[in-house]
Amino acid sequence: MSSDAISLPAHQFDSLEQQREVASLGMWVFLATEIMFFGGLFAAYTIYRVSYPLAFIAASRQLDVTLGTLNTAVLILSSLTMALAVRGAQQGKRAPMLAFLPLTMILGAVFLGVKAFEYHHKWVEHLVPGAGFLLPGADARHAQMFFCLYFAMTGLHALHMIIGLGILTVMLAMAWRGRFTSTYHNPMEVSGLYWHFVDIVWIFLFPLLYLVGRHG
Amino acid sequence: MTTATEQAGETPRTHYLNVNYGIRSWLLTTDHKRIGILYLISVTLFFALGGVMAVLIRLELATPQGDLFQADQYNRLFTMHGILMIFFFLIPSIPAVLGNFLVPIMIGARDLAFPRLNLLSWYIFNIGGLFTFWALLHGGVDTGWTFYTPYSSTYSGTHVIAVALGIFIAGFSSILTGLNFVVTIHRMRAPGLTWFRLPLFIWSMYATSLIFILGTPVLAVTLLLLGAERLFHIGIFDPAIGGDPLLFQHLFWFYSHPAVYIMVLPAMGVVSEIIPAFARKKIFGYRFIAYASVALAVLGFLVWGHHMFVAGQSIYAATVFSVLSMLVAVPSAVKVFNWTATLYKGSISWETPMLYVLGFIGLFTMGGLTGVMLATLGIDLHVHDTYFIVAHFHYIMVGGAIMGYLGGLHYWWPKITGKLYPKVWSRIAAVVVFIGFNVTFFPQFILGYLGMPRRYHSYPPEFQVLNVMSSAGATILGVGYVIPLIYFFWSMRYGKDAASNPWGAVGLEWETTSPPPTDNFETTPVVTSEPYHYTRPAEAPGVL
Amino acid sequence: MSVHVVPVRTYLLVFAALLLLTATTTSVAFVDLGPFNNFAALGIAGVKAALVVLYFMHVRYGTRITPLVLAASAFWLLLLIGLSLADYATRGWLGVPGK
Amino acid sequence: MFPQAPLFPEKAATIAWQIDHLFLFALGGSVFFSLLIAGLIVYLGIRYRRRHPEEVGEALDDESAGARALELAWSVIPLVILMFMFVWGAKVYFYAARPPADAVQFYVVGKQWMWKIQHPEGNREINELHVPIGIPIKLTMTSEDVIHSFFIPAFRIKADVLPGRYTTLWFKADKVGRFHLFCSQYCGAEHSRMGGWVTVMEPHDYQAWLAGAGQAVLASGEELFSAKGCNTCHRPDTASRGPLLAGLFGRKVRLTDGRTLVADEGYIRESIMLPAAKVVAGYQPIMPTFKDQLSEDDLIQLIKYVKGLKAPEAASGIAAPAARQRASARGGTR
Ligand code: HEA
Ligand code: HEA
Ligand code: HEC
Ligand code: CUA
Ligand SMILES: [Cu+2]
Repeated sequence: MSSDAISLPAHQFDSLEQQREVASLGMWVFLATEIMFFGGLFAAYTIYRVSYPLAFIAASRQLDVTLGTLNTAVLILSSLTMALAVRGAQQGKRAPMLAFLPLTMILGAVFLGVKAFEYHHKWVEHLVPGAGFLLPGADARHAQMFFCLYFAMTGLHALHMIIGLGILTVMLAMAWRGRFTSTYHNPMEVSGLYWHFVDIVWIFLFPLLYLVGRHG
Repeated sequence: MTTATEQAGETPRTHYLNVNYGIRSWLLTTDHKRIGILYLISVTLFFALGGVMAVLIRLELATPQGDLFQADQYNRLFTMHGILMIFFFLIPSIPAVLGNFLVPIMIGARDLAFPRLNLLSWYIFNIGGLFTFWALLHGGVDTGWTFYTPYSSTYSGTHVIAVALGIFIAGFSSILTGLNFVVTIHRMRAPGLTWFRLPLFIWSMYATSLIFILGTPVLAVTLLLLGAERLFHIGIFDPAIGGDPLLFQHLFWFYSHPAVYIMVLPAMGVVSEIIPAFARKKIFGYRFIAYASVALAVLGFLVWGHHMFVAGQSIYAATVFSVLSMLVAVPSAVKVFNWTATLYKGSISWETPMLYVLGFIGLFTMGGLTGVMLATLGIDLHVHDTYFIVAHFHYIMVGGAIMGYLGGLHYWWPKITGKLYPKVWSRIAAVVVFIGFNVTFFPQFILGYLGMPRRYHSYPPEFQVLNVMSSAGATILGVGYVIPLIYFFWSMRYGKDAASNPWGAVGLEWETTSPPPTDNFETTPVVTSEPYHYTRPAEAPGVL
Repeated sequence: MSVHVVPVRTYLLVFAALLLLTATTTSVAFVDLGPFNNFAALGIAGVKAALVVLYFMHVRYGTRITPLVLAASAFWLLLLIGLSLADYATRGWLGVPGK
Repeated sequence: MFPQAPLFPEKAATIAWQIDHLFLFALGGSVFFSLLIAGLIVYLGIRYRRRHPEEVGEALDDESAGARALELAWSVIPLVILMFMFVWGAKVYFYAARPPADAVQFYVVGKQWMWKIQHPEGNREINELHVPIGIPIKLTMTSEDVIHSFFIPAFRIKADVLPGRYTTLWFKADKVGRFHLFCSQYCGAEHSRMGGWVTVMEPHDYQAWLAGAGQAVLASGEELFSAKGCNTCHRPDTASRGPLLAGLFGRKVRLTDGRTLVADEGYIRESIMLPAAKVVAGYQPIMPTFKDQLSEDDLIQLIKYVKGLKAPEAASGIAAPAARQRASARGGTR
């Protein structure tokens, strides 16, 4: 399609400006639903953590802080590159997008790789809840609860990352074809919001899952 | 009456229904009005399905022995009845049908903010429905619509996962609809249409959307966890690893209590439109009604624990939830009183929509007041999980919300289809529904206080008389619902053409033609006055 | 209102701050602060989230409605957690099982 | 023809009239407001019926002081009534939640789809509950599978019965007769048949019933305590590896994680089933779980036994034997 076709607002809007605001508000409202979606899990986590503090400490110690910290850094870096890609889009420059979008995706993939490695480890160490669960020491039953939550929370987070990678692939294709201009780049903005949100979820998951009772 | 006077002699005007034809033009439409009609078809089918199950339930309960169905068949019946009626009929009914049609028109916009997303919502809704329907054909599900664990996670042998998935998927359609409405209402109002010039229907849609957005995701994740627990035989509600079945209830009701306001707020919005239209005067206490909608949406999130008063929740938490439930009755009371006050010194015509709306006020009041009884801790001790609850919520949902929905359909039908339905029949139907409803559900209050538990396939013989009454009433009620179905269909073909403003009502939707053009208005309207501006007779075109 | 292009320098500063905070939160976790460990962990996470929201997600430069959406969802999340905790925290106060 | 068709339930317990009063008050209020609204609608609808098609209603000024006062009135008056209802309802509810100290302890186990009941005297019955009149009775209840709910309409009370936890219900019957017992929480296929009868008897009839009914005898708690090896650790000598259980019930216990709680049935149950969940301060979590070795019935016997162990030196607080001193690490000894 030619580029002037896209620089007209869609028929329900009066202006591109309105269209842009609508897109961004739409994404923010969607993120509000996402907060509540993860919120159910955070609530469950809080309740069980308060109920079984010792088991949670014992179980949390089984996680690998180094990998967790590394992954946090990777994800933060990917947020930076994403922000820079969006910045390119805002200026209507193709080159930064073509550089930073793939970079962001690679970092996302690294994160998922590390996560997969951790999952594998948990499997080998018999820390996956179920019949094979084996945690030496106290209160193995409630420790399973921790791991149920761990897998549910990080699993859903990973799913969001995978969806994010899909979205970024589309963005990359659009950027490649020069679809974005300094007046029209809503899809990039909105995808950026989504990616940063996924980052924020991790920012909370990391201390809650990895850093419980490391001291003492 | 108002026939084609306006269009006399001209070539047929193009409007959204006749711009193009063919199944593709409907299935791929992004026009909010057509999508509204698509939803109308979907939810009507689900209502009929749920209604048939209700009839079977009442048939079984006409005798105490439990001789028509096996116990497990009966359990599937009421479960599927509840699930279909709540998630696939009542929740989407007014928002997705009337809301879709009216929100853009009432705010003077050409369409919703995200038209394609809107179409997607409809598809998502039907995919969710198909999952549920599949499960229904393969034996259904028998957990009760509330899916309490550990029965649902471990003990039930039915298709819990498929149905949970169906509801999960349909939930996204709610979320997306809510998102669309919020963004549209915030960003696409016509020039001059300030927040306090919005019709109250828009306020109630806005409040409903808030609940869609903030509540539905919690249900989604809860159902996901339930499905996972069933699949992997271990999960966070599992008592074997210290999981608490009550946590499931907390999470479930965190959504499902606010969801009852999803069901009633839109109906309240309809009432707030219809009363001024048929009393031909400005609504009394506009701001209070508007604020009350938002207050209900917010307070509605604080009371979920009143479903768990005898569930093993701490009594202190129960006390907090009880007092908060009492508070939620205040905005409802404010609305009821303001509607009633609006009638004072009005010019009231007893048209069909008005009949439904007056029925709504009365039945909602009864349902709501019995809700207050339930919120009273001491009373709930006795009536929890009895037919008193069944009567309470049918009073609000069937007597209230469905009356509101039917009133709205009758009110906007000329706008939606451009056709008029027969007045006499529609009035008869409204009266039959009202009578049938009360005969069906009033005896259930008595049964409940007598102690008949709900979800009972068989019951002690001394409860039979009241149950037979209830079953007889359900038959009347069923007839009352079938009559509109017939004459609505009839009117689409044989009904007289409706004028732009058949009721002489005020509101942007009555300023455009019936049915409206695809872009809703020839030119973007500019709003200069308060809503329900009925004072000067000149403004109400005397088309009646 | 036109698009606000944030200077690269700002992004880099925010990024550095985020890394620093990550390092802080991890190391603080190994020091015993009693109950303050939890506050520190959540507090730092909150600050990090705020940085991302304000700068990477441009809330600082955007319309008024965005913070409102955020505040509303945070508030609702607290309602969910707070009111359900109200149950768990007070179970057993009476000393009668199940009340 | 039809058997008798009552419109109001029988009353057979002291709390029933309290709940009925509350209910009738609420009912009166509801009827009043329903009639008020319905009456107003009908009256106004007729009084202000549209006379001719062009007629328009008279807009009222809803910003005026009078209108404001009206809005205030119809918010505040319901609020006052609601708060009154709340307080009254809460009082009844708290009354129902607190069993009197002298209540006789019965145990109830629900399972799909029957109720198993144990009398303090050791008698057992299924789907039947025989109780003496005029004596407060406390039911401690649990479930072997899903959630059930123990509901006696004539007593106006119910409580859910949960797997893995105890819940409580108490009543004082005040009328002799046979009354329905229902399971009111949906629990699967035969939910509607999971019920039976509560028989309220004069005390001497009850005694006769107790003596007469040939009940299956359970392994006693004391036997289980040694059969399951509890006494190898919980013993009053230096070989003791666990805390002494005498006098435990109702006492404050401090846990390794710093929390303190009161030892009730739920706690003792958890200590046996999931010992590592709450470890007594000063002890190692070495107690094995008995999760898969004890039936709910056994468990109840054991708990009854542990509850019955009275502290030997309860009043004086004289220095205890070695094990006792270790146990004093747990704070809050009484
Ligand atoms: C549309 C649906 C809808 C609506 C709007 C409501 C509204 C209310 N509901 Fe209801 N409710 C349900 C649907 C609904 N409910 C369903 C489906 C269930 C059962 C779920 C299940 O278990 O399957 C249920 C169950 C339920 C329970 C749990 C009972 C139990 O299981 O033990 C409780 C307890 O507090 C309750 C309370 C209330 C209250 C206080 C209101 C209030 O919002 C009502 C407020 C309205 C009024 C008060 C009337 C108007 C006011 C006046 C005319 C003024 C005069 C008023 C006074 C002086 C007070 N409801
Ligand atoms: C919106 C919600 C809604 C609606 C509209 C209804 C409508 C009705 N409901 Fe139901 N009901 C629930 C929501 C609803 N219900 C819920 C949530 C439960 C709890 C479930 C649970 O416990 O899990 C419940 C439970 C419930 C029970 C209790 C079951 C039990 O606990 O054992 C009963 C019993 O009488 C009942 C009866 C009825 C009746 C007679 C109607 C009538 O109003 C229905 C009238 C409609 C018709 C008669 C159909 C009309 C016919 C057509 C539209 C044409 C059809 C025809 C063709 C085949 C072409 N319902
Ligand atoms: C291997 C030794 C051992 C055996 C066998 C054992 N216990 Fe224990 N028990 C302990 C220890 C150690 C503790 C304290 C630590 C804790 O709370 O887990 C304890 C704690 C308890 C408590 C909580 C006491 C308190 O003061 O709060 C109860 C009740 C209890 N046990 C009952 C039993 C019963 C009943 C059995 C038999 C069915 C049993 N125990 C078998 C070692 C044992
Ligand atoms: Cu047991 Cu219902
Ligand atoms: Cu509710």
